[in-house]
Amino acid sequence: MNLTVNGVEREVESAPLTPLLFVLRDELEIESPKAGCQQGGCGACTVLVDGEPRRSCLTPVVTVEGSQITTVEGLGSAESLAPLQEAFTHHYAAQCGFCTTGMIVAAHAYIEHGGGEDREQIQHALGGHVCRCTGYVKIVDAIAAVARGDSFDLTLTAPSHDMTNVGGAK
Amino acid sequence: MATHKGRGVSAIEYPTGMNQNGDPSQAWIKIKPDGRVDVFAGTSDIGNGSKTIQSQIVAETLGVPYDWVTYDNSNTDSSPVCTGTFASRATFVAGMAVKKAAEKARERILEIASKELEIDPADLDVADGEVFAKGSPQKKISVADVAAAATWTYGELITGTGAQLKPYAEIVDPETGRVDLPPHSAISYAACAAEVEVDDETGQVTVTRLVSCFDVGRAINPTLVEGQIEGGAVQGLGLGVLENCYPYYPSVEHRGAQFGSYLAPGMEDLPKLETLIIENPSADGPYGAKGIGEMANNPQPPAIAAAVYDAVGVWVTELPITPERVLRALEAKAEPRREGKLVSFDEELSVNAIGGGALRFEVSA
Amino acid sequence: MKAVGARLPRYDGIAHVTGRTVFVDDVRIPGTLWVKALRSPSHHAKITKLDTEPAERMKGVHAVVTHKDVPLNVYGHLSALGIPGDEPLLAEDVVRYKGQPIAIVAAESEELARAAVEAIVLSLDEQPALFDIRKAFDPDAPQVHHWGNWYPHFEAEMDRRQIRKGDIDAAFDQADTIVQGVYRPAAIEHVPLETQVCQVVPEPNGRLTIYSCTQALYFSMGVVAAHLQQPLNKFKFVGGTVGGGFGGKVDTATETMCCLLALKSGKPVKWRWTREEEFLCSSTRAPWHMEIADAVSKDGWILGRKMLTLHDSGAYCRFSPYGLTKHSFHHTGAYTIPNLSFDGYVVFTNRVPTTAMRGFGVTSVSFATETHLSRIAEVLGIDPFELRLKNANRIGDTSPNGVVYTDPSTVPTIQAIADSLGHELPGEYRAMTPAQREGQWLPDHLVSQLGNPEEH
Amino acid sequence: MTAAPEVLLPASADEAVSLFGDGTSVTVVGGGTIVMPEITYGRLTPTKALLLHRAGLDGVSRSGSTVTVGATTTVAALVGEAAPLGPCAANVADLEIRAQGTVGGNLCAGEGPEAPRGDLQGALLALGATVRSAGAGGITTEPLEEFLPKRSSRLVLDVSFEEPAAGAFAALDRPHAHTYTALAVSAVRTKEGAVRLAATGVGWWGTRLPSAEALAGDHEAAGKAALNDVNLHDDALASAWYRERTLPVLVRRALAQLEEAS
Repeated sequence: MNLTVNGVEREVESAPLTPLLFVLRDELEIESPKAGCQQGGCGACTVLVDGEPRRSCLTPVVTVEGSQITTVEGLGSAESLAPLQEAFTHHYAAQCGFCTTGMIVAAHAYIEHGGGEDREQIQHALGGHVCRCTGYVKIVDAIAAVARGDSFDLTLTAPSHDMTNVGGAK
Repeated sequence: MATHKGRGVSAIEYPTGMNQNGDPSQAWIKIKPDGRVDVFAGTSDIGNGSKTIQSQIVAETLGVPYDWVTYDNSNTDSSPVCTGTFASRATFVAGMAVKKAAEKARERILEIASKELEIDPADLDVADGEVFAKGSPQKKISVADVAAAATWTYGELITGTGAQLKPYAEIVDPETGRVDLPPHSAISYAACAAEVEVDDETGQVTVTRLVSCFDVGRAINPTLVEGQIEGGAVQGLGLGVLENCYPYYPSVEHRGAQFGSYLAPGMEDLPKLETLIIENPSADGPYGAKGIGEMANNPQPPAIAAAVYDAVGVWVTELPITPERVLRALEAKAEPRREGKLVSFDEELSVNAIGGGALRFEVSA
Repeated sequence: MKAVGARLPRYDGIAHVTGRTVFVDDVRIPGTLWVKALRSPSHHAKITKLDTEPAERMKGVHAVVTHKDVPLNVYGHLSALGIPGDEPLLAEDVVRYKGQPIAIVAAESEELARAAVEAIVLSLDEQPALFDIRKAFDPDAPQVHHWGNWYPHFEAEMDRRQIRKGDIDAAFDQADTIVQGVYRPAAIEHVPLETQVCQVVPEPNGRLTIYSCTQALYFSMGVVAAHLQQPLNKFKFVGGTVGGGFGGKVDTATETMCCLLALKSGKPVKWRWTREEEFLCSSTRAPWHMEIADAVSKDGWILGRKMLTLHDSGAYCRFSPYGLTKHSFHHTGAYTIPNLSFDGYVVFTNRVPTTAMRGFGVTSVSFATETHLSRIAEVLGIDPFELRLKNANRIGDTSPNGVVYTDPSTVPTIQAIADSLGHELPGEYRAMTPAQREGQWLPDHLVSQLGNPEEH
Repeated sequence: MTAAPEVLLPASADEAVSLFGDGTSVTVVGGGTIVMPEITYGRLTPTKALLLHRAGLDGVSRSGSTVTVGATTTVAALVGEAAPLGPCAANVADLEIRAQGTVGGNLCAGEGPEAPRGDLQGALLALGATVRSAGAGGITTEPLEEFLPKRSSRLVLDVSFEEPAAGAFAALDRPHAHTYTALAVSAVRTKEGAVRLAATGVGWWGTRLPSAEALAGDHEAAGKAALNDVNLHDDALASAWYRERTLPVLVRRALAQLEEAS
């Protein structure tokens, strides 16, 4: 089976019914989609399939054969942040960070589909994504800022040479 | 069908640090040859932002830019004791430990700068990565050069260690609960107003607005403080109207094991949140800070309960205030029992009537 | 520039938004075995048979661990605070809640580990279960804990937490009105987006590297070291980056068992709880039952408070005695009440043990006492802001256990909320500050409780 | 380790029907929203999985006033439809789940572990929909009421209904985007002027409310009568007591909406 993940064609060997989530995480070692519930209930595993947000835990990999899969790694990098990544940073929209990648991917689809800065529309579009830390306010702030086309001064940065993580820098 | 609006208020307090104290946190710092700073602490960042807060405290104390600080809490081999990230202690207690460590390192920086500048350390200050003479800031040396001198000239490693421990407050009289020492490190305060709409036919309570005011002592990072308060408010909303492990408590039947049936608040439940911060510094906290992470979900449930009463005239005193509980209360329309000077709201729940007489909770009217 | 008080960017912000933050589940260790637990299907039962051999015989199953493999199976997490241990790491002859771990397995895949759990033979003799804390004191209530149905080991071996202050009977005699109510907040889940997860690697030098989502690295290391009866240098806890905690990840729910399996199998192991395990088997915030009777004067002073609290601890005590004590210390809320009588019990039931959660011990009492205050305002016909300001704690007042308040902010926070709502306060309340009481704010009944703020 | 299931990937409706056969030991995967968690959690170990994403069973077509909805049409694709179907579809879960879950899955959704599933069943019952399905005995077409009890052994091909003169949908407020609806009522006025009512959340699948329909002119009476048509239950979302109080309210609200729309 072939998948195109973040623009790169990858051959995968996982069984056809394997959830896309585990193909990405365990076979391709793309770890930004998180196994938050494996019930389709939290949105931490959301990725883009041909530009549409999908719960990767509910998606048998065989059903997306030939599709373009995009994870947050495909939107931008630490060296070159996508506008939503800048906005989430600027607005402190991430606390523990576990829901963040799914949020950003879903927000990306919202913006790409012409979503505006109306808070209720944003809340409706991302209504299935659970965040337990932030109370959502700053997440909505960040998405609205991108919808408005705000630009962000990120010259003031935290040390980027070291990202303390479980097990050290990646 | 009618939708009724109501408003309620509450005011609360909460201790910072473990109750009765006795919970140490420690940190150590080393300075690299170019003045960059490595902080080692054992405080887990659970999203609360303790990596950021503690790095800010170190930057402030040492007088170096924030992005000079590298913070490592990744393992117990390199980091010293931290009792943990709970009890609102990551800023207050653990933050104090890194501050003390930074103060020690700062002393060493000034001592070495003193040798280089030939000025008494007491007459030196440090800011923005430079050590300078108080009153004549043109006499200066960068922290980078101080660190280089320590390494290459004096053969020294600039370090600092810090530990914070408030002694355990013993309960000296278990009959009265009296303690021999203050059992808290600091107390934080908050007040809250909730506005709700209640559908009197379905019992549905919609929280439309939560206004919170917190005394945070000192906001080390105001945006992170707001994040704690906003996150807490939405958890308070969950406590108030949504979440319940046992929908038929005390029965254990029908526990939800899915996000579809355990109602953690979602984005569409979000009321209008307004956050006010006041700063009444704590004498014991780093730069006056108190810890408010935990209490952030405490004031909403009682404010919501009062707002529901204001809206439809019934007190729902079991949480969460589910549509069913509102409807049951509306059906019962219970008036408190008045007898002499006693006004008793909740007879039927009282353990007076149960417990086989083992517990007595008597109120003389 | 100043670092304190500045809206500096999150230290981990860029890593979070680029997906580069490494959580425990993201650590890749080749050859890792999957862990699953055999959990009690019963709320309360005697274990009459436990045969793990069928699981051990399965190809690809590398270790099965029961209580017999644990050097110290019962260890009190708060033994340092004088709270003895009651909860076995793995059940011995009895299970006291549905979901209690009985045996754990490590196998080459998640599916195989699940099959191995199913292969274990377990026979139970069902026992009557107790779920209602209000019935725990009944003479005919089933006994659900070897200590009895409520925690008996407070200081001086008291079976309850008591607070006594002032002259409670006099306060109730003097009262114009006595307002009584009952408050019952629910158990809720922590719901961190990252479920409990742990990986343990047995190192060639005999140490164990433990990738842990604990909120408390050293605390959890102490717990593991105690169960394994090993010194701390045997362990390296790696973590510090946690996908949400809220109190539930202080429990150290996975680390010790993973260490035992790693030692027995000689291989790295990984245990990631499913969301269902997180919902059904992880500890919760406690349900509480709180009864309050307040003696109040008709002009809105709270003269005295009697309170009875039952704390639903679930099957074991975990941190509950600590939580109840904290609860008792704060049962006057942000107010000064000079005459107090508080009794609180930690009550055992056959539900999942309850534990610390955001606001531990106090969330409950804040709900109860604040809702009660709103009721008092209604009964007396007094503005709820004014009632609160009048009784607000002030510098020099004393707490339930006699500690002097030095910097209370109850007054300014309430005033700020009134302002933001456009709620007009009378001049005397607008002018109020937290300063030491005098004049109309120092009625006779508050004189004897005053302390000296300079001494603290 | 159990062997990986045999995966069947039909490229046409005919092929799907033939691969499904009489349905014995075939697990149908439409959008995956219901089946995949069951597999992940080890409660369902399919021997044969029939995946329909390439079977060409999706799409909404109209012929005169007859609307036909293919089995793998997503719930999202129905959001723009007239009431009750459109608002009912919009009320299902969240945006992403609606874009993945299918009509066929929603009709075949059985007893959920914690609450009833199949929110669309109510709207389609009110619309008097018929279901074309395959399985033992070949392809059959029957009213949805008759189909529901046998849904676990059939492969849905499509569902058809006549466009109503008016429709309405009333549900309990959903406090969270993931909950199944605790209770919802769909109402339809047919072109012939008849009123049809159905509910979800009042039993383990969608239920017609004939007693309420008979009294549709009197909203209050219809609401009360609806209780005669249902078997209420306690579940994780709501108690039977609460459903008993609110079913009449929702029937009344749906009928009022219907009156306005007519």
